[in-house]
Amino acid sequence: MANKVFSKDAWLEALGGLKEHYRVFLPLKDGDFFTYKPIEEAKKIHFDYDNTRLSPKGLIFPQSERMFEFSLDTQDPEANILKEAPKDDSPRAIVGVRPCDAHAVGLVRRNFDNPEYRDPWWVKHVEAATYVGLGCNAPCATCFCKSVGGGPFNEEGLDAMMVDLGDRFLVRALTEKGEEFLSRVQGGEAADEEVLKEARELAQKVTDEMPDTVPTGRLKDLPVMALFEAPFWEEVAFACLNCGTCTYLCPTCWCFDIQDEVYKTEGIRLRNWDSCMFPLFTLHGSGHNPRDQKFQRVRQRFMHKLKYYVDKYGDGVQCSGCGRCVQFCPVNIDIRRVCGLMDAYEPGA
Amino acid sequence: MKNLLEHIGIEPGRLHFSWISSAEATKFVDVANQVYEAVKEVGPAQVFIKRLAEVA
Amino acid sequence: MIQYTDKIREIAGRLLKDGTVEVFIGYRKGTVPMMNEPVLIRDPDQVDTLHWDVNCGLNLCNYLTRRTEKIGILATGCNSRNIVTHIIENQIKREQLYIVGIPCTGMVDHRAVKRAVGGKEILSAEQQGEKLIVKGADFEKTFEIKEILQSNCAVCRHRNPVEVDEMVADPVPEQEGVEPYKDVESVEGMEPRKKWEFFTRLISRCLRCYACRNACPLCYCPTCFVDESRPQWVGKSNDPTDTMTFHFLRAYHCAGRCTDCGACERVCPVGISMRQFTKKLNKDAEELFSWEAGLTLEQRPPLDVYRPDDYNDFIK
Amino acid sequence: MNDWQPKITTFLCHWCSYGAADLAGVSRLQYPPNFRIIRVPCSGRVSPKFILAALRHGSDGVWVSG
Repeated sequence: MANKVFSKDAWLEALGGLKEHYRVFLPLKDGDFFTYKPIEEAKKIHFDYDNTRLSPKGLIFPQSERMFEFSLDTQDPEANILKEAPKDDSPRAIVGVRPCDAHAVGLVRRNFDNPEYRDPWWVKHVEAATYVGLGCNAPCATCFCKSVGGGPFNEEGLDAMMVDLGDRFLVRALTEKGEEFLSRVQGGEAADEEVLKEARELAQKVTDEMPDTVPTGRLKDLPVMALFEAPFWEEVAFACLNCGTCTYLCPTCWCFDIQDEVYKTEGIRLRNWDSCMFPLFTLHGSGHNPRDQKFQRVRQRFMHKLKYYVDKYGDGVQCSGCGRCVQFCPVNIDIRRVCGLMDAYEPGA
Repeated sequence: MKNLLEHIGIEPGRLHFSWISSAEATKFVDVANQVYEAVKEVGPAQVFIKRLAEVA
Repeated sequence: MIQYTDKIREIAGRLLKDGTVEVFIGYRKGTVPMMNEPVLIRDPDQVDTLHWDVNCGLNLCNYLTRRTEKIGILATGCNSRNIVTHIIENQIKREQLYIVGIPCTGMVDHRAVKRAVGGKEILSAEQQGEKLIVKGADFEKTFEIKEILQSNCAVCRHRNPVEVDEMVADPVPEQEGVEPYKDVESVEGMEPRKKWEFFTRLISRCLRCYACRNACPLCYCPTCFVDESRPQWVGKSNDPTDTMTFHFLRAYHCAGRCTDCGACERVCPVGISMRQFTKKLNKDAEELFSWEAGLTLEQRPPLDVYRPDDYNDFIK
Repeated sequence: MNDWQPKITTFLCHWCSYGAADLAGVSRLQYPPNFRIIRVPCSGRVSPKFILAALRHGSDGVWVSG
């Protein structure tokens, strides 16, 4: 696989030259935080963010996405027929993705792209995307990717990886898509062994220094009902406001809700992010709500991520350790603490 | 209600309240004319109209 | 704030032990800097988890809704006014509560601090008297707390609780000469079109996560209007008109009830200043009805009663 | 632009203004035809949501009369 080294200025210039091949998205400063935007909107690009406030999942799985369009005009011969909404699936490059967010794509793939069920839009959007990662030289105190199967330089889910070497970026292709991307990038020079070694040592050092703080080892062996009935849920959930911050910022939360909207004789069917924190999420048409109480909803979120997922797919936890929910939960409900409680739980004790 | 709507940028001429007794047909016609003139003055509504969702 | 924390622990321990209350609602120290977690304790042995500092900017009154026990609760000026509003609106009984009053000099705006250190990661933030010492991997900065207050605290006129059973310390002097509605006035001076643009831009980042609604102690309806489906008043996508409808009606439902506690702004994950909506209503309530919410248990709120001299200039 | 006619959603109290409108009709008094009248049992029935819903559906004006 190809490797190239760019001076930082040359790299920014090269990204600007990709317009004819890709729609390029990258983290741009928006007020107090960074968010993924098209490169055309960039006033200044700096790859010095911790991470974006919202994960890049919104580029693949928009908060609100048109699925179908329909007409209610009785004169229209195609009235009441759902037609797939047009989508732009031209190639796009998402540059500067942190490894945790790329790792999350793999976790979500199990839901959207599996032998039983394939979500056409999610799959097409992912296929059209080239993920160019940026290794984390300085993981945050709230990061715990290493504890959940990732790492600050984890390559899983990425097509290419940038490594910040002070005044230069080393860009390494990891897949064929990444190879293609790198071949289209102008400038840069092939990396020699010395640079590669420097990058390897950096990655090793950062990874080794990062603490592995969140225990997840026992989760898969604990009986599911025991965890479900564990006594700590009320206490964990007390402070929760039942807002959707954690689920909306999370790169691995995939739940959505389908709505029809009509204006005059035109209508659309769209899907919106939904959140298990909302009472409406499980409200039945009959008026009954099986998850009526706050602690049940909080329990659902953690059990789904840390237990049901593990049991269903026999792998991982459904968390990439990005730490967004830890940082931005308005009432400081910390998934690391909850995971610790669950992992250490002794049924019957 | 009116004050907050105006605060977010709905023109003052759009929302009207009145008290009219069922015997006050002439007042009704008066106020109807005032309301009509006021709305006509501010012109067609431009904002706060929900059409099809502007989403991806 | 060590003194407050110690005193709070002492009071909570006493109340739980002698059975005055069954549960006590306070804060515990957060796992990340400048975030504390509301906590409910039942056992006098747990009082050591209680904590108080300048990062307790949520509104604990929020946690009273639909509780039936005898509750001990911490209350700053704005929190106590919300408790009064809760009592007036029959959401809780006065006899159920033992209110532990905290004279408050304001809470720290965690976004302002983060901005002031250039968006760098903050690893610790310790309060020492009037100062906040913030440390990161490669910096240390000391702030005067009064310069980094939440914007609502900076213009607060009711720092001392209005309804208490016991105070943790002597009342603090109230701020004189604050101009709480300056920003509202500047918006009032705009053309309608400009106002619309101002508010559209203000809420453009909104995710519809409803943290502002849920953090607000006034929002206790069993079913919020955004969740009603027959009829559906507002769409569920992040369409700008729907978002505006949500913010407008959320604010409007707080008319004459909002105490400007700032919890809505504090919890917003994308930093929207939704107090721009509610402050206009507070200003109107004050100017038209001489009313500030939650100051007394004796009087009904203005939208609750009819008086012949009520403001009615808008009615033809 | 001058022949543009507004649509005005109008909430009238059954006992007051709706009666007045009726009386105006019976008395052959002329008034503009731009009102889309919704009769409510009392103007207190009109929730702020109704007014917003009217605006969201594209009304150029809203008139609530008790």
